[in-house]
Amino acid sequence: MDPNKITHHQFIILVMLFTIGSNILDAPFVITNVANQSGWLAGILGWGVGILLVWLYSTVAQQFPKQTFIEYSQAVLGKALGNALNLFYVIYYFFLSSVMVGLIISFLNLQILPRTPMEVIGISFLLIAITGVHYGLGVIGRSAEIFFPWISTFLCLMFILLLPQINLSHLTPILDGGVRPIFRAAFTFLGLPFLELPIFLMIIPYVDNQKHIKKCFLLGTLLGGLVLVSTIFLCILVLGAQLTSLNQYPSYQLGKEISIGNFIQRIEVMVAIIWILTIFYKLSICLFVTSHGLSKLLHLKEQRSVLLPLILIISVITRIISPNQSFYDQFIRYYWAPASLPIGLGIPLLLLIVGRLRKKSIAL
Amino acid sequence: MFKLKNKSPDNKPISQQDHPVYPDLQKNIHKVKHDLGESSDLVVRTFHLAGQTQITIGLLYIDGLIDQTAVQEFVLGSLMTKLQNTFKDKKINKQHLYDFIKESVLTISSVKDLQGFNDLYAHLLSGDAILLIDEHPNGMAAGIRAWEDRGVTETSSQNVIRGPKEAFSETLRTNTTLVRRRIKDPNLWIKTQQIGERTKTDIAVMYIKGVADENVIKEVHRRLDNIEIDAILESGYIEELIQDKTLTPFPTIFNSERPDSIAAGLLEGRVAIFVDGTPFVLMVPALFVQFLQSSEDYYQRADISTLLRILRYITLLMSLLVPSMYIALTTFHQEMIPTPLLISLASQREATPFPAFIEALIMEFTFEILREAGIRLPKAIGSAISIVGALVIGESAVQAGLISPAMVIVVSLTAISSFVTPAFNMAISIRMIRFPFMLLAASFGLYGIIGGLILLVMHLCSLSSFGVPYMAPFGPHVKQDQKDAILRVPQWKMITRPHLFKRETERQDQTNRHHSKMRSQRKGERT
Amino acid sequence: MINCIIVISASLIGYIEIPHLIKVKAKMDLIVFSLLLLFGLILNLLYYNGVHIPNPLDFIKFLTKPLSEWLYRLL
Amino acid sequence: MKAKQLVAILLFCAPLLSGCWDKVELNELGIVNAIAIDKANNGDYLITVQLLSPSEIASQYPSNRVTAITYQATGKTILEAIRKLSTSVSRRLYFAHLRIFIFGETMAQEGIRKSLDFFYRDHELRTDFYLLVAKHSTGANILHILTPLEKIPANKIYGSLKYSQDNWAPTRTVTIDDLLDCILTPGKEPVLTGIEIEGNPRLGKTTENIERMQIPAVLKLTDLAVFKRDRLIGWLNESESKGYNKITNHVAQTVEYVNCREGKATFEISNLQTKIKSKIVHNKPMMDIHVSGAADIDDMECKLDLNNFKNVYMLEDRLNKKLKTMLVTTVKGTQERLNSDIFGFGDILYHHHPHYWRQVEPRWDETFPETKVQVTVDIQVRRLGTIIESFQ
Repeated sequence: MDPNKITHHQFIILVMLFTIGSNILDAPFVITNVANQSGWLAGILGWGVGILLVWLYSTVAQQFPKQTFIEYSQAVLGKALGNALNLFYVIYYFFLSSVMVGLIISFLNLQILPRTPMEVIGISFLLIAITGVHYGLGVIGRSAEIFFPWISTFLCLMFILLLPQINLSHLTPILDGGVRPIFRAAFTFLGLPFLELPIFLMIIPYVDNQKHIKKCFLLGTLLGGLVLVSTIFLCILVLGAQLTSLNQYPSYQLGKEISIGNFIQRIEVMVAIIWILTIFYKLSICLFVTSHGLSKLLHLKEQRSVLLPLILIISVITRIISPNQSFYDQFIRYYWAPASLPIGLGIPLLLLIVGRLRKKSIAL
Repeated sequence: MFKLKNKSPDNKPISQQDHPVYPDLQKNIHKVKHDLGESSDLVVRTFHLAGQTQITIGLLYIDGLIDQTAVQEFVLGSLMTKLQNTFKDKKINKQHLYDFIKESVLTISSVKDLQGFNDLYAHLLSGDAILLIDEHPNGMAAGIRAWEDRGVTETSSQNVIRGPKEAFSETLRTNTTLVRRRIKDPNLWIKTQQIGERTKTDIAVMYIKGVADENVIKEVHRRLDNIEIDAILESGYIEELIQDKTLTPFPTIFNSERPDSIAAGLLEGRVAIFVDGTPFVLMVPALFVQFLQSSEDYYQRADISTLLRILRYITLLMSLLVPSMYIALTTFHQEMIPTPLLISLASQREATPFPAFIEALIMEFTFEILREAGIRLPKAIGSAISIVGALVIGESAVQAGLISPAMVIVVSLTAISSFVTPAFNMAISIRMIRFPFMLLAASFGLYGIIGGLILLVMHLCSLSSFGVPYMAPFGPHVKQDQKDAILRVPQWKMITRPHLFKRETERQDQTNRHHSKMRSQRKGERT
Repeated sequence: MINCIIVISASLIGYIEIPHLIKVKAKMDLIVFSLLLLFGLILNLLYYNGVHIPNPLDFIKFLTKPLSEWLYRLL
Repeated sequence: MKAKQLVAILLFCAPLLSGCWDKVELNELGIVNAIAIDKANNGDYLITVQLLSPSEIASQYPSNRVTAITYQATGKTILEAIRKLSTSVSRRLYFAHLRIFIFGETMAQEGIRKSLDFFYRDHELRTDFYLLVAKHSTGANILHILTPLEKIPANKIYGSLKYSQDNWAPTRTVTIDDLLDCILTPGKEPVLTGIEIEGNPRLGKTTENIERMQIPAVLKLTDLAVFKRDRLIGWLNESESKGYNKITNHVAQTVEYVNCREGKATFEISNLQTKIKSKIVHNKPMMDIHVSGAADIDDMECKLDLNNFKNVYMLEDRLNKKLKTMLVTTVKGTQERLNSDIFGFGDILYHHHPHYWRQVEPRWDETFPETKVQVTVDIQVRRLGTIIESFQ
């Protein structure tokens, strides 16, 4: 049995967790910073475009079923160009994994474990994720399936418990600053989860039911986007745009706001647990694709041989790329989306067009 | 997949090569006596066939393993007295005589030819009587096994309030009978083999042909055939030798001493492995959910069973996490504790000398000692231990200021909830891994706990039992099987067998369900 | 101290993987593994001994600056 | 191979587990229950913290030792002062259970914004504590008063603040979120509830305060302190405070009386709902305040035949008129005396007429006093109590 095989049910959950993971922490802050109380509109816009993008990715994937991105980009674009793109692809997700580790470090260090050394948090988190990758995608998928009911219950519970704190006047006036901030915020939001989603081009071949792949991919993104947009929405409704953009982790601040009677309160650490879980799955997927891509690219016999050295490299790269929080924030806000464009739009489009042309020429 | 026991070829007193039975009776008897080291329970009786002094017959058996009256009546009686007139003045051909005795004289249901000395020893030591005729190169084994056994008694470890009370005993045949009595289906097949170089323990594999997955059956036989070990004394030996993954604290093979739960498993398509000499029967494939189910769940009403199952899952989590949560909350996340509670916890801690983690460790350790002592001690002292325990970990330790009262509550809560799990082997694994969780909580707080939980769940997901994922039907999610995992839906809704090891999935005729439905509808009309 | 920990963990990683890789006779794997391990080791040693390592994100920033500026002007 | 791997992972973990950097045992914590910030004479911050003594509070055998202790320190910045406290406190100060936060009056007059940053930035502080201003006093003095009913003085304030907002209405619970929201939002100014010492403050600091039946010093919640930006500029009186809470829709229940012939009739008002709408008339903002609710007669001193529904209408009418006057004077008083937009009229304008707001925002200080306010009160008398006619 292939340890990497996953069911389409698990695939939906993984797509969803990947979409939510990490972005639920930084997206509300980044978006309301640009678009103020109309941030939710930007969220919906970004979500819509994101779904179109996912439609593009799944069309590319369906063109070459049973082949990973690394394999068919070589087949379509030729060995040299294909390999160059593949290298870019792997490096991109390598950096994404480092960013994830950096995010979990700064979040935990800021909110929960202020005196624990960053290295210890980072390496322990990486070790857990590496264990998952070592077990294989199948185990990651199955465990995600087990955690999924918990995550969704906690999320729903959080949303429901926050309802009494809602203040509708935080939403008005709509479109106060015109539409430009909304487009800008939507573009940033696009980069936060949606342009990263071609990562699943490496995973789709391992899904058992190839027929429904498009539906599943879209459904996963739809659900994940829904959670993100509703979190942004709630942040604005409960905290107001002012406080949302003041807080570094507004969605965590949301957890602090929960107070029903004198009984259900002080549960923000429970909220943190959801974030940790979703970031964990995002990191595992990134690490899986990085190591799997690398081993496919270099024709290695075993994927695991690159895993342990990766811990060493990522743990230090994480420290290098985020010297301080504001550098990281600025990068995420202004450069991440443009930097993701080649992966998220350029390469899939190229593959789609060249692939179509090739197929036609073969048919002729 | 699993490791084979290396057998050592030397220091084997009985020669490996099989030797055919000698034609000379004395030589045979001598060899048997020599090989068994003149063991005192070997009974050798030589006698002449009914008045024919020229024909000597040797009877060998192990005292205590056979039915004495049967030997006297059906073997000795038949051969020595009943044949008085049959052979008068006849020249007797030895081969003819052998066949005659076998076919017409011995009034015993099971008589077998011996293939050689190894076969002879196998029969002799299993409790058959061996008949050897002088100057004939073969012998026969008469099956008149009988030994003292405990008989069918009440269950001792898996008690129920409602449901059959009988339990398996130590005799293989009794055990298979108990199941056979419940499933009167010609498709219930039993395959027997002997494992154990020395013990030659009978192992029976039981399954319902057509319901159990052929691959699983094949796999069970393959793994059993691969076992090479000198002794099988309990089904635990087999369990360890055939499980999928060796490095895991979790049981991947189910065991039960209840015939009804084994029968239910067989009907679901599982394969049971009976081992002679133990009342614990193994069953594969075993899933995680199975260890949290009791056979009583199916005898009580569905809603009650569902609630009880949910309770079991909660207590499972509690026995795993309560001490570590206590440590995490009191030493890392004090902001999560409501102020009045925090004040009272803090005032309790003012006088305690140890950090919360050490305190918890001491208490949990003390509890494990008490539990183990309670099992091992003679029943008469057991109650004394519980009194001492209650005093030690309750009153006195608090009075002496060694531990805080809240910790007593935590420990007792953990202890009680760990006893709710129906399967002992699952409960003990959970109890074991709560110590690493306490360590994680003491180092990282809730982050450590959640990290540990992720690792634990991933480990559980990586397990499989005879090719079936251990965490099914949760991961992978099997929609149809949710009916009997956390929930236990009413019987008339349980239409299919578990999907993961199915052949023939239909469990009930659809009409049955319609019938129930109609009945309930009619009931609805009436009210 | 910190150097000691880095070297020990790197050699530990080597100790776990190398015998296995030799056993399965994966030559390419061994090469890639050693290179990555060496790279990681050097990177760690440099970083924790206070050597300034250029931030790769600065490079990415530099590359995407024209694109992002154009885009944000457009939007 | 598997075993080796496990050993390796364990070895990896061993150094990680050796330290528990964030671990704090409960008996190492100094639980801060209340904090007060004042200006010291030389312009530094003077921080007063009130620590709980858990063993005294939870003890089943009460001694006559106090249940809370206050410590003071000064510093150039808030954090400096807090850290300086460690020289006098033997435990790690723990702020997650902070209940009450008091500004001294002089401190509040000079501006509170600068001192707030630490309390919102630090992760340990939660957002559920209430902020108050000491009236005619310093915050430190307030924290020094011992309270008889509650073992923890700050809990007394916390409790009466909550109870009073729910049932009487001149006070207001303000959390740091609310305060920051008011400070940051243009066209919305903050208010905080005041607290003062009634009686003899000197005796109030001694245990005598909890030994007598009639206590020498009482902590009393008073009226609302009005801020402009982040500076205290004045106080509302009791009626204005009640009016303010009604306008901002923060009253669940309150009590109001009207005169009738030779006595008074008291109503318990519930379900108060206030809606504020903004209009622009002749390029001038106009606020339309609509109050609705239900009232029950709870106390009737005058001879009035309540069987006659006309009399009930008459009382209802008087009640509405009285409330209307109250609200109008509140707004007028604020506009003329204090000129601080505590009602958030500017914010309402921004939500309803963003373009207009942008025009007036720079000169809102001049526009606000001239803002016309129209008040309509529509409270209906529902229940008359268990007796209909009074026995007067």
